[in-house]
Amino acid sequence: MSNLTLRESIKTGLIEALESDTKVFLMGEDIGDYNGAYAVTAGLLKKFGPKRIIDTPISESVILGTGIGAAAAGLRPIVEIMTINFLLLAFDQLINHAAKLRYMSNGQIEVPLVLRTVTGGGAQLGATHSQSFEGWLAAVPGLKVVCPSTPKDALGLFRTSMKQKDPVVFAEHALLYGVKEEVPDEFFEIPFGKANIKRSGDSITIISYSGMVRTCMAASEIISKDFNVECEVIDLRTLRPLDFETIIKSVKKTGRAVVVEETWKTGGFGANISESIQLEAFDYLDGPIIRIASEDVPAPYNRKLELGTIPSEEKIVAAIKQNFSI
Amino acid sequence: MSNLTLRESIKTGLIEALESDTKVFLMGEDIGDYNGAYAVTAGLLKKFGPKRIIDTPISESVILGTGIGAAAAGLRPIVEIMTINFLLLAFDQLINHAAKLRYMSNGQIEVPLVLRTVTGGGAQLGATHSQSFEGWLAAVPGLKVVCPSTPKDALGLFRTSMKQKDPVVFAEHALLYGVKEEVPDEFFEIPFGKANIKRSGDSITIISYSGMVRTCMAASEIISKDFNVECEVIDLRTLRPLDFETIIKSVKKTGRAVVVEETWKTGGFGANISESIQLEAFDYLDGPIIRIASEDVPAPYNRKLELGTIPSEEKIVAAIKQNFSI
Amino acid sequence: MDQSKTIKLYQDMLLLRRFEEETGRLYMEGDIRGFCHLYIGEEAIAVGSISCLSEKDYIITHYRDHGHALARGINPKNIMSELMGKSDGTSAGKGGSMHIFDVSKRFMGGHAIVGGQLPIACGLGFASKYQEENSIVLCFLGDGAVNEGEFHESMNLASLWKLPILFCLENNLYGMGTHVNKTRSSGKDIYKIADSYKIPSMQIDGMDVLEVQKATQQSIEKIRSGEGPVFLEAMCYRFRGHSMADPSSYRKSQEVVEWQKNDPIIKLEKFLSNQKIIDQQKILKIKESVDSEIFDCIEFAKNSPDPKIESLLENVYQNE
Amino acid sequence: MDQSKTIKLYQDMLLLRRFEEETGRLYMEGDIRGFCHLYIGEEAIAVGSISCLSEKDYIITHYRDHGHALARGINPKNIMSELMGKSDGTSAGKGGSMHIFDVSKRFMGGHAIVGGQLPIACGLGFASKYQEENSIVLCFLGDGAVNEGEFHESMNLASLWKLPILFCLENNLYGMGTHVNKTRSSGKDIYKIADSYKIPSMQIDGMDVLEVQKATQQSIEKIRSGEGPVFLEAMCYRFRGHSMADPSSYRKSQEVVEWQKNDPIIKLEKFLSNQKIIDQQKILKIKESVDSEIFDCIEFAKNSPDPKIESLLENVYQNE
Ligand SMILES: Cc1ncc(C[n+]2csc(CCOP(=O)(O)OP(=O)(O)O)c2C)c(N)n1
Ligand SMILES: Cc1ncc(C[n+]2csc(CCOP(=O)(O)OP(=O)(O)O)c2C)c(N)n1
Ligand SMILES: [Mg+2]
Ligand SMILES: [Mg+2]
Repeated sequence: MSNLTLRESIKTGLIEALESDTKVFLMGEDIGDYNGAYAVTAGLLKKFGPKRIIDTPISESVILGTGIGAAAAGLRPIVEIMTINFLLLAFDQLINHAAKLRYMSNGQIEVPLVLRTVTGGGAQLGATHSQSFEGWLAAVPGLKVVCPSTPKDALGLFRTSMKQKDPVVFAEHALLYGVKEEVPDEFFEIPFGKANIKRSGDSITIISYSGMVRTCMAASEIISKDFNVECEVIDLRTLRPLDFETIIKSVKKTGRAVVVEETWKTGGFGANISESIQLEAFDYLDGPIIRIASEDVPAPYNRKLELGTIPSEEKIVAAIKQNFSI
Repeated sequence: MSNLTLRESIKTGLIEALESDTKVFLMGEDIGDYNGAYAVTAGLLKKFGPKRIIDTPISESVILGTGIGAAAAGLRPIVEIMTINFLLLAFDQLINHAAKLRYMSNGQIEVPLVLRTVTGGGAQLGATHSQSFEGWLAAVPGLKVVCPSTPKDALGLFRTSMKQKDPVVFAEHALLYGVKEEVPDEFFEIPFGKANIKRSGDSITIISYSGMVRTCMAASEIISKDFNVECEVIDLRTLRPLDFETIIKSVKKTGRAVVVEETWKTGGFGANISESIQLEAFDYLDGPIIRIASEDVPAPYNRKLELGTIPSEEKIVAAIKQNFSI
Repeated sequence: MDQSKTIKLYQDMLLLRRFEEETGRLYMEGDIRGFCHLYIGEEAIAVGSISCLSEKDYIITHYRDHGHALARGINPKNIMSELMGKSDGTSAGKGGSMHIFDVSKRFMGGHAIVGGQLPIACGLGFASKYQEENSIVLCFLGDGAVNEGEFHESMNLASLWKLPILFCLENNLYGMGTHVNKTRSSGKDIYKIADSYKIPSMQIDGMDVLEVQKATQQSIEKIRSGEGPVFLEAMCYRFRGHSMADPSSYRKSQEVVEWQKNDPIIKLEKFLSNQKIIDQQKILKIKESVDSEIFDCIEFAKNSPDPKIESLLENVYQNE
Repeated sequence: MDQSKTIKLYQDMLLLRRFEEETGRLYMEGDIRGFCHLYIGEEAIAVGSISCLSEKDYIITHYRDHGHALARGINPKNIMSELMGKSDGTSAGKGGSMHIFDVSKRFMGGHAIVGGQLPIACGLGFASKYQEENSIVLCFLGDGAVNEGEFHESMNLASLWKLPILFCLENNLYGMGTHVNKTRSSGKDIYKIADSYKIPSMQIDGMDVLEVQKATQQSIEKIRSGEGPVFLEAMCYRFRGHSMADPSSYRKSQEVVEWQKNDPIIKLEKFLSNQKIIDQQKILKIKESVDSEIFDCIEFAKNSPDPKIESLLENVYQNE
């Protein structure tokens, strides 16, 4: 066991991938000389040299496109787009190309690409730098979407990402990089489409992923202490494939479901989960499924305003109290 | 009354806007010399001249950005992005800029821009040319999203779009351009956020928008004829603002809801509607809300395969039959 | 110059021409649908340039891709089947006219988003260089694509990293209905833009297959020597509309007629007979054989079954 | 040259410098948060160029925007309040350091997506031309932004449509930690790229406020005469890290020291005293007055209330 931050565990995964296969290379803005905008790739240029760790111009489309082409030609690129906000500039390459090449070529082309990027808000970076688009990407056939919430999960899921023959969006939450956890030294993997029951409970199912999992856990502790009610907290880990089985099993047990995500409430991917739950477990539900997400506003800079937009443990507790009469 | 195609009614709106305010201009790829990829702007260059009807290079980002800047400086641009598939190339300008400038400047900047684009599939154009992203855009605070389903609605909603002081995405379904309808010659408008009850009924509420409205109407006729069950069909007209009131009123009456949309099923905007319905009308529901959308695959070219992916009246009838035991 | 190779160029151009004439006809008859962009008039470019490639070289192109696919030697039967959406199509009917692929021939598509193929071309070139394969990438693009941001990013990267890419610009003067003078700040001679990326470039007559072939050969030599990309601008003209849906009202028929005088196939035919490389009889024979190949291929495609409906769910992801 | 105007340039540069030195300190103390990019070392560019504008001219820039905002004469109290997220901020705390706006001064932001301001600049220029306002747009960008597709699209359009835009490239040799030689295929002298768009361009010493001013004046004359955009490349250097979070490990401190010898403020100070335009005493007085203005403005910002929590829901859409 080693006590690693999420930053370190991902780096561990990167080093492992680079060491095990010379077809693997890293490419992105400021991942080399600068050591990475979030310092995940610190030292890798020195360790692996400029053939494998490649600083690029600020050109998101061609960065991603180069990854796609290289993957199609048999390499194993790990492409970093500094944050998911900038990924909008490469949506054409990701959605019109990476996601479709296998299908349009009827299986002739594979794009085994891992796209690492940073998602989420909460760091007072303002409206252009605080968004979460992974839900949209999880709606695109051809893409897989991974959103780890802990260092151990990140490493296990990263290993699985590197085994895919399809483009994987690996979205790391900016506020989780410093979070620590014991990570086994022995090799392990975490499969896609297997949610993690972070906390078991019989009363309420809380479904979440990425940065919000911590908030949900904290809310569950408060609910347990204050109301003697036990929430089951499910960390989805991957949005696509989605482990709907685990969700539905839990909801059939608890009869009450809460979906929590960080993006804007309107049109959030979580709505898709709520909708599926009501379809599959309609007769098991004691009341409507509730959903907690960010206010429908661009992210403000001011700390209080920003906190006012993002789901907090207090808001989760309040919503649960209000809706489930506990 | 005039019998107009959707193509003609939108053109009527464009001409009106151009005639009533010299601040209005049209800009886009092939809208002039070529007469518009879908012939909506045919003849306008000749009528209004090159100052007002502006052919651009194939540069989606700067086309949209120029519209944003011009709007911020007081003009009333109508920007055409040939199809919503290409709009991905301008997502940065649309989402990181147009949608946020008012907020980030605390109301100092306004972006009264109408972005016309073409959405939807069904014309055998293959995976890169058959997508529907208006649901994503309806999730972005700062944008308004309009999806007309008939010639009359298109004109009325276009007029309202031109009055907005916010960026409006006006998404026209490619397969509707030739559809005809009587359109009043007297001036009328259709407000945003007011859904249209296309057909009233007491048994089942069907909620849809854009190209799928026709399909839902046809399905309702079959259901009426074959099963003597009356569906209420609601055409949302605008996705943002969303007329949730009309939806919920209808569902409370019928107790059964079906949401139909053309985009991929996973993560579709319709899920958001289902989710809100179950939240607000939980106790009125006789069974789960069902949702019908396209298969989770890139659009195939072959006609049969493509039809196999898109909701059809048969599929709607079958899903209703199966779920509501009619 | 090997005479039989020159005859082959003629044969190939004819194949492209006749294939597409029939494609146009089949489109009008409803056998082919969706967007369909004919390459008629531009055959010298695909045939001339692709004739210089080795098997390990990559090709990537835009939606006007029938010509490139045929010139690469992809079986016309499979291409025609794809146009008709049949199970024997290159993508078993899933791709369509704009999305032709044959990875066994390193033909990496058929890309329908203007400019979208350029970043991917960089990746193919990158892989070749990374693996020291010495493959080059022949990347076609149109004059309209030059104005996309992806063009700029790709040119800079290709040059910066000395990627083995031959950019072949097919400047047919129009992007859909908009003349290049209305879209390029620097006018219609586009090749000069390559200077600003420090990419060597040349403008050539894209209606002359021998000139295209020669320029391509020279370019490829340079690229294989490891000096990075080269940019060729082939001046040309499409004789037909932008797509089958285009009435071509934006250009004068006089202009079309003028350009048709430069028909690349007639030009080579004249050259071949003037040089006494082939006689009229041989020409007739070639035409007949091409015709019969095309008719076989239409027959084949028409008889090819529709793909199974279940196939619509296949090949979204790797089979697991 | 009017001496008092030259003194004003000195004063303004000093204001920018001292404002940002305090900004850096306040960031370390936690009063300012998020991403915060200091302009220290580059003052001559903003001050020199903006001094040439008239009131009706537009400015649009990137996230390293405090300097441009101050040079435009936006009240430092409101800027500082914005950095602290307060209700007296230019956006009442909603924008933050990277998103400064003051439309009353035609200061159109503060844009934090690299290159994102360029298409919008085209729109501002378009509006000016369309309405025959004769306003010009001064658009700042960094060397890193040149590699974005949006740069290319914007340059082409600005030139094609002869938009009244002065592109002012602040080439400080780095985009974050990556040296321009690693990102530009044509090397560090970027202005030459303007040729390929037929935009007149010039490279100038961005550490010399008088040179910047002169070049800007000339450029603006040209633009106002209706000839279209001009491109200025101001060579410069940021003395601090990319943002407050940057340890600057990618560059040698020797390099920083060398460039600091060119400090634009010291240079002008020397010029002013050599030319006997001002003496040491006057300099001291200016420094004191700037200092006291800065301290007032910090005081003001600290005392400015937080915005009301309800305001987070306001200004998403027009009030209806
Ligand atoms: C990003 C994008 N924008 C617009 C279109 C629509 N479109 C298809 S082809 C075309 C013209 C392209 O012109 P050019 O690059 O010169 O190629 P050509 O058709 O002349 O061979 C346009 C605008 C598209 N497919 N993709
Ligand atoms: C589209 C986009 N990509 C990446 C970033 C992250 N980023 C912020 S500043 C910067 C460097 C920009 O360098 P340059 O244009 O030279 O300006 P400078 O910071 O040197 O003033 C980068 C990569 C961003 N904000 N936007
Ligand atoms: Mg062309
Ligand atoms: Mg820089």
